[in-house]
Amino acid sequence: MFDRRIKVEIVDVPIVRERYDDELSHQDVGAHAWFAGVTRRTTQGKITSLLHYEAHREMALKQMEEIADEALERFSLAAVVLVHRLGAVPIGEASVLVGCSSSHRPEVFTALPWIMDRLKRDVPIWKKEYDDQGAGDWIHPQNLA
Amino acid sequence: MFDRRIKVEIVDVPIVRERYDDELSHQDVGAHAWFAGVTRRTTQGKITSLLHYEAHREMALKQMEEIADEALERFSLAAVVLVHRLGAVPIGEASVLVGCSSSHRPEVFTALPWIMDRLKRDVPIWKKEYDDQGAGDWIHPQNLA
Amino acid sequence: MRLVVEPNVISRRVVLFAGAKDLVGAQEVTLEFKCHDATNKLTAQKILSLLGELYPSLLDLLPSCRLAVDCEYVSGETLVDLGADEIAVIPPVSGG
Amino acid sequence: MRLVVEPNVISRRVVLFAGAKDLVGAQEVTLEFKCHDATNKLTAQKILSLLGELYPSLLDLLPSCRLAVDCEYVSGETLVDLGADEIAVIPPVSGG
Repeated sequence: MFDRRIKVEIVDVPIVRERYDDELSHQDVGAHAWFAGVTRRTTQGKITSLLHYEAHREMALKQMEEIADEALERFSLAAVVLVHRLGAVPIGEASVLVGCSSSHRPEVFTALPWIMDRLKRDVPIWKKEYDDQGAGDWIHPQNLA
Repeated sequence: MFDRRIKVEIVDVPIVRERYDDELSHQDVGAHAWFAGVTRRTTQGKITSLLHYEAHREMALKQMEEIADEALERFSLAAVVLVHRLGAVPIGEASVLVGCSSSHRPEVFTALPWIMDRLKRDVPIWKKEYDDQGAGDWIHPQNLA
Repeated sequence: MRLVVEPNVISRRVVLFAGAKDLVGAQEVTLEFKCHDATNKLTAQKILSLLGELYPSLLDLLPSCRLAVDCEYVSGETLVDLGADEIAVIPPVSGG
Repeated sequence: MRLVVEPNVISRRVVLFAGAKDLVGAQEVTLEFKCHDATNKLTAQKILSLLGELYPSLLDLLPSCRLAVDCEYVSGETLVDLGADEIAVIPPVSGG
């Protein structure tokens, strides 16, 4: 029903969501959904002052494209937007943006968390968490499949 | 953890999402999610040329506020935005916008569909669907609880 | 001497929306209720069925309509105070 | 005459990321593999354990790392062609 439409980007500047709005539009689309993951001040009571993201950039882009393509197919989406920011991401700013559109809302509601779960499992991007003393720790979750 | 922050509106003009972005921001928030329901060209093979929305405006606002308040509580959200447009909504434009934010993403992913389900069940707003011949039909779904 | 209790007749404005409004051809209708006591109350269900008697065009739609009193839904068994500010017929909604 | 088969020694660059990079103190390391046949292939698991022998600081992190060959993950049993363009150690990711 829809042409394949994905937009996958890795950026080194703040993510401006308005830039991607048109990507989701299509005359047979009835539902748009967006998710943005933003740096927050506290994680399990610890104060975060900054997150810093690094990636295997080429592989991350390839993995993000595979995820977007699979989501498009699996959830009959019209379009998928997947953007990740690298470098320093201050509190309140977005490190990741996911958008998708479909004919009906159940598909986009299922697609958003699926895309985020896959991104967090497979895309070679890492964050270093800096606390208020300026000490930085790589986050390497050990409990994932 | 968060102050009660809801923004509920019924508007008679196009919904401009950027106007509501700041409503979701909070330094302890890690997840923003948005849903927009837009007029699409086809419903079950039938061509739609226009949707026209009417409301019991005072009661609709009151119901929307109750839904936003309950979502805030139920899903530990930091903020909820709920906006519905009335009058003619052409193809590709949004009739409804839902936004919410929370510390973590599972809450916003659960809240979005819950808010939409409640809105579609209880908020006294009705759409008239105009086909390509200009004939209009009130939509009164009979299979809801 | 025989005491004849005349039923108390109350006029009550009821507001209609969407399909219900179109079927009746008016946003508001006025119902006259005969109340046999001074409570001025009727169940929501009774109000809806009186509407159906007066406006048979509504008969198909009414079973799926809810009544709202002063902007809150009431169940069929709720006793509605006919002195409320607003009584509204809410057909199945289709916002979103 | 006695035929002595000298093992074929191959140098191979391996790229490290995030915590693995910091633990070794370098983005790249060069491993020397002795291959006893001409296939120039080793399992991903073998490559990871050779890394652990050379860089004991990696021993805690390696069991949760995956190997990627030319930007695709490979399982532990996969035979990796040591002539691939890139072999990368991918510690558990934390994007999003």
